[in-house]
Amino acid sequence: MFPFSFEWVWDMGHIVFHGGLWYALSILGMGMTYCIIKAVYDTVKSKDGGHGSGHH
Amino acid sequence: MDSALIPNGVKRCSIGQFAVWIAINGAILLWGVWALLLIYFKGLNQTNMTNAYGFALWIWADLAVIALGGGAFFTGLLRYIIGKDELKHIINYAVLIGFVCYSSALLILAIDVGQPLRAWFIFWHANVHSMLTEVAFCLTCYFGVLTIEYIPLILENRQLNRVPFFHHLAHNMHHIMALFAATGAFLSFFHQGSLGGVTGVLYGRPFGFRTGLLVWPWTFFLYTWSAAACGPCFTIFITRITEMATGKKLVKDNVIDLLAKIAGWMLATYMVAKIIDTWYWAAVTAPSMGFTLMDFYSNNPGSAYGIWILIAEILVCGVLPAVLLLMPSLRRNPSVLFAAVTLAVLGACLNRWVMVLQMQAAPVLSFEPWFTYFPSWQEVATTILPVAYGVILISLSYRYLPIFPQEPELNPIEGGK
Amino acid sequence: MKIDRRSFLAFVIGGAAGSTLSPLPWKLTDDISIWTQNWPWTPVPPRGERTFVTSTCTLCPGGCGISVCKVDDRVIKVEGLKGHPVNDGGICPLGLSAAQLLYSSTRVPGPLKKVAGGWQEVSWSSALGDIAFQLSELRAKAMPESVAWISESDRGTTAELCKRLLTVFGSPNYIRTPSLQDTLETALYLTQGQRAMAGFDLEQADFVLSFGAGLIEGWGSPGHMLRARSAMRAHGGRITHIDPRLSKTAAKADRWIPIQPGTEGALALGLAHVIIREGLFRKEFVDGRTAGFEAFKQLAGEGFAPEAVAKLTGIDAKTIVGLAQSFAGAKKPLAVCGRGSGRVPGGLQEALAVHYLNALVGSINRPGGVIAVPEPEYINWPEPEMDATASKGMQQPRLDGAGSSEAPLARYLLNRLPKALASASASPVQALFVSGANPVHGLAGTAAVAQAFRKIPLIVSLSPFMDETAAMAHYILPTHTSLERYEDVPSALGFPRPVLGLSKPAIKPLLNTKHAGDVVIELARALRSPVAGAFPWADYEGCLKQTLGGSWAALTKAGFVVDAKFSPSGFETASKKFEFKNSELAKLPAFAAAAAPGDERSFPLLLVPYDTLRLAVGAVGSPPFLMKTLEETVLQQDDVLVEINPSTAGGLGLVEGAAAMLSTPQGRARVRVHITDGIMPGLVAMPRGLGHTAHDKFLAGKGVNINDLIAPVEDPASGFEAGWGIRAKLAKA
Amino acid sequence: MDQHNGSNKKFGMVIDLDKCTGCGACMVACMAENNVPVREDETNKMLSLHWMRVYRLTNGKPFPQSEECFLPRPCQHCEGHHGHSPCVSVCPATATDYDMHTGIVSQIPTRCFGCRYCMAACPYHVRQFNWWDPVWPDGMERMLNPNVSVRMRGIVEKCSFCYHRYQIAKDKAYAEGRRELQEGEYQTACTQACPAGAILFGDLNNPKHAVARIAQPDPAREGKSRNPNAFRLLERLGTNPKIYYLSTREWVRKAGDTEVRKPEKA
Repeated sequence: MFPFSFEWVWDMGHIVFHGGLWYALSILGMGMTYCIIKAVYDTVKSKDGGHGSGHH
Repeated sequence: MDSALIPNGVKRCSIGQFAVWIAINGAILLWGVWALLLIYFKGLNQTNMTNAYGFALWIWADLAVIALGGGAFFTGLLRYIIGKDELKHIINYAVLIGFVCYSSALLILAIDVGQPLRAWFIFWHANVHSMLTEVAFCLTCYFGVLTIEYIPLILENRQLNRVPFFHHLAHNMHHIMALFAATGAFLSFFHQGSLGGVTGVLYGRPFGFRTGLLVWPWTFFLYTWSAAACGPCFTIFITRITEMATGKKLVKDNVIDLLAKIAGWMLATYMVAKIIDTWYWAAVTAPSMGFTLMDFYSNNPGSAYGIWILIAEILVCGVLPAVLLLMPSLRRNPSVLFAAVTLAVLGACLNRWVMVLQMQAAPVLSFEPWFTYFPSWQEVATTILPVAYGVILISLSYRYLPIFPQEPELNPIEGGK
Repeated sequence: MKIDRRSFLAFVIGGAAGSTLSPLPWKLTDDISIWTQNWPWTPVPPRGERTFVTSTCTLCPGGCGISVCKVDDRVIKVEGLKGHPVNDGGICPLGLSAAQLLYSSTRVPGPLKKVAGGWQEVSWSSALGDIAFQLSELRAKAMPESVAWISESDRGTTAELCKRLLTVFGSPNYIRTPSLQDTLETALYLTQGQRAMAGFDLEQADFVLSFGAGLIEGWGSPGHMLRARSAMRAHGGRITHIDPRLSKTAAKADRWIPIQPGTEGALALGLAHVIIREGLFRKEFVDGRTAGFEAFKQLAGEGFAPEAVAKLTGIDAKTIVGLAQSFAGAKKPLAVCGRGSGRVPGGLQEALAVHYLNALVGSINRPGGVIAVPEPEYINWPEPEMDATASKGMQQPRLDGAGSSEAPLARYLLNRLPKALASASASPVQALFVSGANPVHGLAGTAAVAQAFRKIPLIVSLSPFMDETAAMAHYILPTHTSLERYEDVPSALGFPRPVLGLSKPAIKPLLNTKHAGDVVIELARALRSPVAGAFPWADYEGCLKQTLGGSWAALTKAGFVVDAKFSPSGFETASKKFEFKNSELAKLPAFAAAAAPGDERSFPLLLVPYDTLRLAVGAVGSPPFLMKTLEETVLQQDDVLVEINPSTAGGLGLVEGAAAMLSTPQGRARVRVHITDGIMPGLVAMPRGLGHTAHDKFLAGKGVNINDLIAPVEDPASGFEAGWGIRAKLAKA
Repeated sequence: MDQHNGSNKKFGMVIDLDKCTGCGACMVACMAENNVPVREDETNKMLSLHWMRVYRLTNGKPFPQSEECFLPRPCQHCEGHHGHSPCVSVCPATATDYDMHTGIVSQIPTRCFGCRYCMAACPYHVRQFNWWDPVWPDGMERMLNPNVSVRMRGIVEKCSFCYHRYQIAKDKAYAEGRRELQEGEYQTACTQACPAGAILFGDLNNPKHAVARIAQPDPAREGKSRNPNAFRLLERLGTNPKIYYLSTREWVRKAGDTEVRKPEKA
C-alpha cells in the first residue's frame, strides 16, 4: 500500500489503482463536504429568515 | 405509540404486531450472532471448510448478495445518469436493498477471515494486483456511497426532518445525488468486475480461469453485466415480496414494467455473452490446459456437479427468464414476471455458487478426487444472520421512512392526516 | 450546565468524533493486530546455541548413524549421519521421530509399583530392594530357573549383562523376541556351520529376487535398504518381488509377481528345480564348494516341477521357468526371504529353500550375495563364578522349549512361552523381566499371551513407556530413551559387513530413569554374593568403556567403527563346504507349506498382515509424527482400513470406505475397507502396529491390533512362529 | 519485482520417483524442521497441515496389472510467467512474495490474515490453513526449532524450501569470507532426510548443480525439461513450477500432467 513497506516496488498497477481510488474518494469527500457546509449555511440562513422549524 | 414516527399518509400495523415480527427475526439474528461468536472465539474450525474448500458458503453468499445488490447501482445509473425518471419511485427501495446486501457482504467477509483483528491489513499492506484488494477497496467505498444514498432517506423520517440541519442536509444530498450515483456506478463496475476476476484470474484452476482483456478476464465483465441484469430483478423480487407481506401495492406497474424490460434486455445480452464465454472456455481455454468440458461435470460423487448444473444456469435460469422479461405480454402478467425475476435471481446465485464451489471441487491433479463439502450449522447460521438483519432493517425502514413515494397515492387512507 | 437531550447528543457525537480523530483508536487497532501476531498461547521456541551429537539409532536393530540436533539443552531433531556406512545421511521416519519419544507424554517418570491395581511411585532403592528380595526367595527355594527375561536383542553389552545376571542367578531363560533372524541364523548354521548374522549385499547385486521381503518396508536396516536399493538400481540392478499384495516393495520393484500366500517356499524349490534341470547353476561353486548337492537335486526334482509349483503358487509354469532363467542368468543374483519387515521368523525350510537358491548361483559370501557376518567378539568378560544353585538352575531345560528334543535348532521360542504358562497349573515363570520388547501387543494371539502373563506373580518391565506389557507389570523400572543413553550397537541388521556403532546420550536423562545395564548391575548388587561378584563394574558406562577398550575414542568421535579388512570366512561345517545335506538337515521333516488356521467354509477369505515404515512395530509405539503420515487409505478417524480387491468387495456388497466386520477364528473387529487393485482377490490385508490400548492419544484406540485376530502357527521343522495369515470373513457392518 | 539477471538463483528440486519408496521420511523431516503441529486425528488430509505430502498414484489397471507410484509434493514454488505465480499475485495483503533472487515463494505468517484466496489459487493444495491453534502435547514443545516461527491459528502456511537454512548457510559462508555457497551447503530438510536419495536440491540456474544437469530446464519454454523422463506437475497450466519429477514409467509422467484424463476416462 505504502512505499515505505520493505517489499515495495513501483509499477503501473499502483498508478491505475490509486488513481481510480482517490478519484472516487475525493468526489465522495468533496460532495459530502459540500452538502454539509451548504446544510449548515442553509440552516443558519433559514434561522435568520425567521423560520422556526425546518418543516416546509 | 410510535405514530409520530410513521410517515404521513400511510397506515402501518400495530406496534404490538410489529414487535412480534421484529422479535421473531431478532431471534434468528441472535442465533446467527451466537454462531458468529463461536467462530470468533474458537476459530474457523467451526466451519466445514477444508484446505480444498478455502472458499465456501460464505464467499458464495458474498458474491451472491453483491450481485443481487447490484440493483442499487444500476437503478441509480438509469435514474440519475440515463434519465429514466419513472424509476425515482423505486430508487429508494433499490438503495435500501443494496445497503442491506452490501452491509451483509462486509459482515460475512469479516467473519470469513482467519484473523479478523488484522483484517485491515488488506488496506494497509494492499497488493494492488489482487482482485480481492480491488474488491475490498471498491466494496468499502461503494458501501460508503450506499450509506450516502441511504442517509437522506433516514433524514426524511417525520421527526428527524424537523431538525433544520437534517432537513437541509437531506435536501442538499438529494440535489447532488447524480454525482454520488455516478461514482457508485464507477465503483460498482470495478468491484462487481473484480469479483468476477477473483476466479477468472486463477490460472491454476481451469474450471474458473478465463482469458480476457488486458488484466481483466472475461468473467470481470460478465459479473458486472450479470449484476446489472439480475440486481434489478432482485429489486423487483423483493418489492413483490414486500407487497405480498404488507398486502399493499407499493409501486405502480409502469415503474416495475420499465425496470423489468431493462432487466430483460440486460439479461438477454448477458446470456449471449455468457454462452459465447462458455463455448470459448469449453472449446479453447480449458482444452489448452488439458481439460475437456466433461472433465468438469463428470465422475463426481452423487453427480452433485453434473452437466445439469450448466443447463440449469444458462437455459433455465438465464435464457428462459430473459425471454419472459422481453415479451411485454408475458412480463405484464404478475405471476410470469415473478417467476422470471425469481429464475434470474436463482441464475445469478447458481453462477456464483458454481464459480466458487465447483471451481474448488473439481480436481486439477489427476490423482486427486473430487472434494465434497457441506456447510456446518455455524456457517448456515451466520449466512442466515444477514437475512434476518435485512428483514429487520427493511421492516424498520418501511415503517418509519417514506421508502415508497407512491404508497399514499396507491393506498389512500380514509380521513388520512 | 444543564444536561438536556440535545447537549447529551452533542456530547456523545462530539466525543465519538473527537476520539476518532485522536490517535487512540488507531493505536488500539495496531496494538490488537500486534497481539494477534504474538498470541501468548502460541509457543515461541527459545533461541540458543545449536549443536549436533553424533550417535547411533537404537529404535530398531538397523544400526543407522544419526546426528542429533540440539539447541541448548533441547533436542530439536534427529537427522541421518552423513558418511555413515549403513545409511549415509538418510534416515527412516521412525528414527526422525526419536525426539518425540524422548518428550513423549507416555514416558514413565520414575519407578512404579502396582498396588491394588493402581500405580504407586517408589524409589529406585525400594523397587530394586523389593525385586531382589523376591528373587532371593526364588533362589532360596532352589528354583532360580523360574526367572525369565524377554528382550529384543541378545547382542551387545546390555543384553550380555542381562544374560549374565540370569546365568549367575541360575536361569537359562533369556528369551529374544522372535524375528526373521531366528530362521536366517539357523539356515546359516545348518548349511555353513556358522553362528553369524546374515548380511545381504543388495547394493552390489544385479538381480534381486524377493520372496515377499519388504525390502523398503522395514526389512533389515531401513536406512541401509532404502539407500542400497537406489544404489543397486543406479548401476542397472533390478528387483523382482513375489507377493500376493502390491506392497510398496512390489510397487517399486521392476517386476511384481503375485503369488498364493504361503507358497513362497514351494516357488523357491520350483525355481531350483528349473535351474538344476536346465543346468543353469554355477558349477564352479556347486561342484567345488558344496556338499550334498545330489540330495538336494533329488528333493527339488521330486514334486517341484514347474507345473506342480504352478498349481500351488498360482504362477504359471512359463513364468516360473522364465524367472528361474533370468535369476540364474544374472551376473550377481540374490534371493531374499522373510515376509514384510521380517517380524515373524517364518518356516525354516522356506528360508533354506531360498538360501539354496543363492547357493545354486554361488551367491554365498561373495559381493552381491549373502554374507555371513560373524558375531562381534569385543565382549570378553571373565567367566562368572557360579554357585551350586546357579549351576543346577542352568542345567534345567528352557521353559520355552528351545534346544529341546522337540525344537533342537531353536535358540529362543518366545511364541511357545504363553502355551507353556497356560498348560501348567502353577506358572513355571515366577519372575519375568521385559526390556525393549512389548510382547503383549506384538505376539500373535494377544488374548492368550495376556492370559498367560497374568499367571506370572512378578513381572518387571524395563520400558521407558507405559506400553501394553508395562501396564500388566507389577513393577516398572523405567529406562532411558534412545537419546539419553550409551549403548553399543554391535551390528546393523542385514548389513553385509560388521559395523560397531555407539549410541551416545544427546541429553541428560529428563526423568528419574536408569540405564537397563545399571538396573542389572544394581539388582545384582542387591542380590549380593555370589550374584554380585559377577558384576565388578561401578556402573554401565564404566562397563561399556572398559569393554570397548581401544575402540572407545573412535566410537565417541565418529559414532561407529568398521573393519575395513573384513572378508567372509570359509564354511565351518564338517565338510568345510556349503552343505545342502547333513545329519541335522536330514532330521527335518518333509517340506510342506504351512496352512493358514481356520476352516475355509466359515472363513472364505484370508487375512494377511503387512508392514509399513509409517507404523512402528516392536518395543516402541508409533510417535505422533508417524501417525500423521498414515495415508487416508490406511486410517480414517479411529478405523483401520483393510485392503481388498474390487472383486472381493463386489461379492460382499462393500464400497470404498464402508464399515465392515472382520472375523477370524481368533476374534472379530470393526474395520473399514479400502478397495484396491493392488491385492489378490480373496485376501484381506491389514497393517501391523495399530490397535494399541496403551501409549498416547495419537496412537491409543486407533485401528485394530492384527495380533488380536491371528493365531500362532508353529513351524514343524524349527518350532519358530511361522504364521503368515489366518482364514477370515468380512461382512457389511 | 525487479528484473531477472544472471546472478540470480533459482532453487529447485529434482525428485526421482523411481527412487522414492514412499517411506514418509521427508514428511516427518519437514514437520520436525518447520514446527508443523500434529493433531490427535490427522486422517482427513484436507484438514491436516503437511508442507510435504506423499501421494500414492495408481495406474488404474486391474489386478495384477496394477501399479503404484509415490509422489512427494512440496510447494512447487511456481514462477509462472516472470514471477507471476498463481498464489502470489492474488494475496490481497502482500503476505506472500516471489523472490526473484532465489525463486522461492515466501509466506509471511504474521501478515497473512487468513482470507484463503491463495489456497483457492493453488492447484496443488500445497497451501494449508491453520484451522486450529497449534498445540504440542505437554513437553513436546521442547522440540520446537527456534529458526522457524510457530504459526498462529487463522492463517495460511506452506513449504518455504527451508529458507531459514539458506540464511544459516549464507551466514556461515559470509563468516568464512565466502560470497557463494557450495552446492551441498543449502539443502532442505526433506532432501537431507530422504533415505533413498530420491530428492535433489540446488540452483537450477547453475549448470554445475546436479538439479540443473538432470532437469535441463529450457529457458525458452518456461523451464520445460529437456530430459525425456522429467516432467512437472500440471505443466500445461503455465504455473512453471520448480519441482522436476523423474520417472521412467509413462503413466506416471502422464498422471503428473493434465493429459491423462482423456484416454483413461472412457
